[in-house]
Amino acid sequence: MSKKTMVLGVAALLSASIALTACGSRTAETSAATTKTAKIAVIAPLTGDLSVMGLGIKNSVDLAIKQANDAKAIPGWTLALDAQDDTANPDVGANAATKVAADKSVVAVVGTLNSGVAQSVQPILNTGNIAMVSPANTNPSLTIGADPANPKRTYPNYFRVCTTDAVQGPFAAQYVYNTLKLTKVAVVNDKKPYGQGLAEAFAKEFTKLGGTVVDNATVNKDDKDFSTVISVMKSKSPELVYFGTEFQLAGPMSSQMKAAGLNVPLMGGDGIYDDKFIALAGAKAEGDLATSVGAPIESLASGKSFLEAYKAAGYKDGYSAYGAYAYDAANAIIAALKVSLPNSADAAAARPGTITALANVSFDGVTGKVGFDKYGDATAKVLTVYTVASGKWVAKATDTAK
Amino acid sequence: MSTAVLHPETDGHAVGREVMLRADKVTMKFGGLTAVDSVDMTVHNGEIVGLIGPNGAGKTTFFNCLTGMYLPTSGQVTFNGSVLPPKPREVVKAGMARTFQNIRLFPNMTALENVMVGRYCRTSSGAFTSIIHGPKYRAEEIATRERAAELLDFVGLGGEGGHLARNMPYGNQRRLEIARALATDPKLLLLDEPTAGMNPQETKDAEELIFRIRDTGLAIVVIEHDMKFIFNLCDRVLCLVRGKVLIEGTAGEVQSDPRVIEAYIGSPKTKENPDA
Amino acid sequence: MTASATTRQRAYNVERIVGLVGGLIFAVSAFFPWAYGHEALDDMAYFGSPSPLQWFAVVMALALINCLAASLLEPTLNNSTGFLKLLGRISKRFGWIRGARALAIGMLAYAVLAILAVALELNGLVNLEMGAWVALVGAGIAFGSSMMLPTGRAPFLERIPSYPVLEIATIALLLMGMLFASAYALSQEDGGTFLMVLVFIGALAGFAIGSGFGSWVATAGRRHRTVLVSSAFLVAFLFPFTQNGSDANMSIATQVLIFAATAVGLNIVVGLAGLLDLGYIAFLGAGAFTAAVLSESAFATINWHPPFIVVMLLSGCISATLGLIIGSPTLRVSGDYLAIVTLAFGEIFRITMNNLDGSSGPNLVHGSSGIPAIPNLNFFGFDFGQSHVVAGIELGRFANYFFLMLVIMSIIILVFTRLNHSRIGRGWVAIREDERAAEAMGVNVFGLKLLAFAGGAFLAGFAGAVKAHVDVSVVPDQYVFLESAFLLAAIVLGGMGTVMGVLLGATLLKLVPEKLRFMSDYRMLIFGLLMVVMMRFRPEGIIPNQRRALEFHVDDEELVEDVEERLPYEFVEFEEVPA
Amino acid sequence: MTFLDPLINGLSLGSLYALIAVGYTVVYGIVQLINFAHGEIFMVGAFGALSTWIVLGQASANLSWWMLPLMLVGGMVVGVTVAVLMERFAYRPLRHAPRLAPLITAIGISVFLQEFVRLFYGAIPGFPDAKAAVVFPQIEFFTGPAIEFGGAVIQRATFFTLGALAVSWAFLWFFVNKTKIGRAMLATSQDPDTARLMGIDVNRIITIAFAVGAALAAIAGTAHGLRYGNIDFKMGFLAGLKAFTAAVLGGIGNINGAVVGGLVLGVVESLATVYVPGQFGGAAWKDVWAFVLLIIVLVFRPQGIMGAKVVDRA
Repeated sequence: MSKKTMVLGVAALLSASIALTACGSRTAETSAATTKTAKIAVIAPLTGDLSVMGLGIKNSVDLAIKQANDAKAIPGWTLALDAQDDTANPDVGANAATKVAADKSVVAVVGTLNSGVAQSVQPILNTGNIAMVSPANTNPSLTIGADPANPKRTYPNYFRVCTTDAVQGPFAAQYVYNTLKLTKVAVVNDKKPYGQGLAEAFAKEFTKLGGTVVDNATVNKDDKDFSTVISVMKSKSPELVYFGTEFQLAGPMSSQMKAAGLNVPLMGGDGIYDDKFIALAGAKAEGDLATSVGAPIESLASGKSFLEAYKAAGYKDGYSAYGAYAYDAANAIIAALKVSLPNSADAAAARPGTITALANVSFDGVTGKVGFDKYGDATAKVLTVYTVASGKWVAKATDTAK
Repeated sequence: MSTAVLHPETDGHAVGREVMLRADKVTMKFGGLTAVDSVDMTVHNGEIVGLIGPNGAGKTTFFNCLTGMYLPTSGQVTFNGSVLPPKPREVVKAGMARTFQNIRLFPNMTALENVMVGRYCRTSSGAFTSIIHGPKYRAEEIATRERAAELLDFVGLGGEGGHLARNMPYGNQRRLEIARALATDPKLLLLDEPTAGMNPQETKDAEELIFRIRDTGLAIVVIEHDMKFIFNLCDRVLCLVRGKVLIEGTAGEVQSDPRVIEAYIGSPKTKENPDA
Repeated sequence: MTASATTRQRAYNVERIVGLVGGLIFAVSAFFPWAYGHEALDDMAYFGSPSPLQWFAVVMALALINCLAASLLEPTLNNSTGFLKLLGRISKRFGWIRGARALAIGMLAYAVLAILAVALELNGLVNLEMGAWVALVGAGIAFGSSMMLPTGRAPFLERIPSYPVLEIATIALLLMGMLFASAYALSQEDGGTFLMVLVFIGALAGFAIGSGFGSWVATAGRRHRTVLVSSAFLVAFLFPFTQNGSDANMSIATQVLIFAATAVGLNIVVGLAGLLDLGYIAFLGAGAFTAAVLSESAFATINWHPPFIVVMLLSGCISATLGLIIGSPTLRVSGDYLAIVTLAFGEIFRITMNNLDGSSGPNLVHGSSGIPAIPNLNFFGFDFGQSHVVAGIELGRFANYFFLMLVIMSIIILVFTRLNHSRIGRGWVAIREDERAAEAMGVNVFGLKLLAFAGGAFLAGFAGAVKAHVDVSVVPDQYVFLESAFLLAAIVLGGMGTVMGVLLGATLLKLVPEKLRFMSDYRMLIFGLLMVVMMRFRPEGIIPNQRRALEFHVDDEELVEDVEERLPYEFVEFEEVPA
Repeated sequence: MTFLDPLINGLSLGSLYALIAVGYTVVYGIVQLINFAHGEIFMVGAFGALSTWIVLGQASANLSWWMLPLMLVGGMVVGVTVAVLMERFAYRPLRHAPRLAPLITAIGISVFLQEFVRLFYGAIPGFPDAKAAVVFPQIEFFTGPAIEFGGAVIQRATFFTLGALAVSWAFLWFFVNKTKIGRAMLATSQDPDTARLMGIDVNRIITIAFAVGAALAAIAGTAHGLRYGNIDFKMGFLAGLKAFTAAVLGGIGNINGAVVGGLVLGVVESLATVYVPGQFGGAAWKDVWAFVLLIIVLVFRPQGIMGAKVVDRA
């Protein structure tokens, strides 16, 4: 009896289901494509410790793509985002790059965050003729090769919109020596490619200008306790501490310095130019300094509109330290695609053309003028010094690096 | 079974009453406790020596000193005229093998494999020949397996080779441990309470097995609590009390000595610390 | 027959029939649409035209129906005569109910997964079509009824007489099936589809094991070991040809092989010698750094570029030397202490590599930037960086390295299995089981432990040398503690002391995160939980060495009986010596 | 800079190690288990203290000194709860399994707890996202300007850390030697089987050992937050490893040993940073020296500085 009811029920449900289905047959699938799709891939850490920055990059690229699609920047083509997670790990990055290279609709890549991952990704994308524009790699050797005295471009597909350590470090040194008139500094780095490169470039320029580096120290990136390093520095009474690192270490370093009675400003590169630095450094961060690439975002019209658009898009995560660069990188690619895509049959065919076109890109981006030199480095050498005042980063001086 | 089973490379009985093992004033201290106090002992070829004494008398500790598991605090052990290094492996190589008071087989190996492990020190094929299955590996592997099977047969475990050691009856585990010790081609066998926990029939079988081993020319030192067993078996008996030799003599002499009886009955029960 | 017995008999028959109906419903549901949109999974929006995933559902349902029908008909068959009786007697050897259970569990997981995937991918349960719900109901009925059935006897299929041709053919067919299954699973871009394919394969495997077919295959595999091994390698060799010239999966496959090769090396230390090494990744790193420093990269710091064979051997030797150094404390420390010592060594390696940058130490590896731009290998004019067309199929860069790793892998497997079955392997077992007894029986405990460390490290160094070229750059941060933990996890998950287990573990650990990007943020969380759960319920891993399994299950008498009954491969065969 | 500066820095760091190391040692003394996940209890404890402040003090930005005891209690409650759950559900079923099993379980728990905090801490309404370092409230009295004392600079947080260690040590001494439970713990550590026969509930004693260790780790977590101004989900790994080193250095199983070992390790690290000359000096190599010290101690004096309860660990 009950079984009968059940069977009836099932039958009723099934027939209802048939009636409701918008069904066709599997073979009859024809949708005349009016626009072709080209993808811009993002390779960045979307999960893990560095996901804050990776997601900022992804969202900013997404924003650039959406704006381009809305403006119908490239007639006949729709752009799409293909976000790949590299978990800040070179192996995973290489897999992501291989996957991207195998996808015929990808024309260019924005990435990576880490120079270490870039080293694995560069050659794979180069083999696939895919342009790669990094918003954040600062290791000079990625563009000019192993020997700085004898620069040689290793991978022609590689570009970056950020400046390298070789530009930013000396800029900071000049500011400290010439403008602040300080002659004794202590230099610290965190043994990561970014921080170490920056600190070394700073120290070299500072000594060249005539200043004295009273102490040259390193810390480990997992360290929490800098007290002993601070004690050593304090005994040599520097007038400023230059710390090549990111905000995760610089914030605590600043607060510990002041707690230990070393009341001099801490200075760093664009890695510490983040609100999180001020939060971690606490109330005593007043007067700490950072350099960052480009003029202050708010001072440029393009920068302001980026900030507004980002806010309006309602992303869950902030644009973070490299969002603006990523936005510029994506726009550089889009500018190149305007040249390369219209003449190509499909996305894959446009790959080599995109690389050529990228080399000639030039426009006013969020972080300043965007363009590349013959090695793929950003031509923009405008940098800004910021200082912490009343719990906020305030622009102090904008200048062109020499 | 013939001597050839146990001593493939030598022929016939050992001759005369040559001294095989000599322990000379062996003393073992653990912190403040003197577990073995200047014990002298000699074992001759083809002899069965018994070691008795109440719990905590230091018998097992003494064994451990003999077999290189402990480095004696003072005194020395000579075996066939040379001083033994305090390394069990070297001691085994020199020709002394032992069993344990609380059976220490390799529980998850089969009986056959257990005995094959005993052949380890008498074989020498290394990693390379094992990997390429070189001629040496093949020859040794076959020889090892055959010899292990023979020894299993000898101790009466002929058809049991495929059983896991941990799944064997207690008596068989004791036999297996003896077979494993024999696989090292010893000249002297040290048995630590070989009949502990056995019923009378099993004890009798063990006794018979030990005689058969002795008959192949091996010298044997045996620790036991079962007096009847010891006095049946041994040519000479040492009685240890509180780390010291109380008396040494033939089975008859020791048996009738009143001090031995007193030591057993009068001694306080302390927990023996076998091989910590 | 008593009344109660009759009722019980009848009751079970009812459950069988209900289960059959459940299977039928499940099969039929495949012909109805499961999802409203075309984007979900592999497009299940059609009526009367199942997608591949839906066809898989049909296959599972048919297998389930077969199981239940056979068990239902069996008494009748046995009571009849002639051919039918023969069928009945064959049927009796199968564990139909166990197989049915595995299938039913698989079906339920399949349906639930499909519903979740559709709901996630199309945003909301609204997008599910009736077919999916029907499938869930069918699977639920099948699951419920099969759980209520008694398990019945264990299958004893392996005891039927052997037909060599049949066995060899089955092995070959099975492996070919695996090849296509893996190629198919890998070609799934969609995480949900990939998972469902995995569940499908898992359910079929469960069915095979439960019904007794699995142990028949295992026995056949043991009888024809050479066939099994060589066809397995053949299949692995053919894998790149199934990829249609795409390198995307080959990149993952190559990394899986490198990872697995290292893990097999570690398995010598952990699985065979029973020592715990938590710094093992340092050996892979040492190999990679050696190869990088000696490569023709512009960043290499040593101006000597020997041929790759020499580099590889050198990498192996340097790793082995490190292994000896790390292994030397084993003379004095053991157990947990050793684990800590190895962990500390691993950290020392990483920090040292970071410091060899010219400022905190001699400039050997450029510190944390490592050595990039390592050129591709070139064997006698064969450039590993170039694509080659073989039999009309393009084989890309990673396919080249895949073949190279396959060769290295076979060497490593040979070393592993042969050592395991030698005097040395027995020595390791003895040390694992009772170190003091082993020492007292003349086993060179310290020497064997060192051999395990050095041997394992040598193999890892080998793999590292190739890894340097595959990855193009070598950076110290690739060789952190977490990677050592992953290696260990591959062994724990896959199986201690077996090659197959490690291969499975390595594949799962490397492949699943690649395919399931949508949950990659939870990857580590799941990893941690998995370790805890495995240790609690199956510490010996999925495909364990039987002896290892025995060691982990001190009180499991059933397992002992099982092992003794048919001594597994890792034991020395025992044949009775005629008296 | 006087010699005192690095010494005080080292003692301050070392007292953190010591507080964590006691947890390793207490548990090890009783069950011979190296609870690898103990470092994560330190981390969880710190987050517990932070949560307490967020709930009670954040709205009013309350940084008065009396917030600290509340935070300590909060941290301890969270730490102890996690530790007890961990013991009950992960370790207890494995008590008779081969040693590899609990060790791998510990690694699993460690990864799980880190990821759990990273992923879900920020999901609680009102709590900050824990994917990167989180700012820890700077309780006024304990984080004010450093105190100059005879040429040396002593941070206020150092006083708190050292004071917490001293108080905890005294409490532990009293607890182990003077209370019934403490004596039961001693008995269990000597011989669990006999202890059981004597009517001691061994499971309960083990749970208490985990709880005591977790409470001290939570104190250390709070002290860490005060001293460094921030906490993050990864802080337990390295701290746990160092603390374990400290426990082994002092002699694992020996409470006094853990304290001495922690202080020694902290001072060694600090002095190595300052006094090891040339390229191999400085903070870049200090961890290497710490680990080398561990290996040397394990190889040549496995029982540690103060002597371990169990020497031969197979």
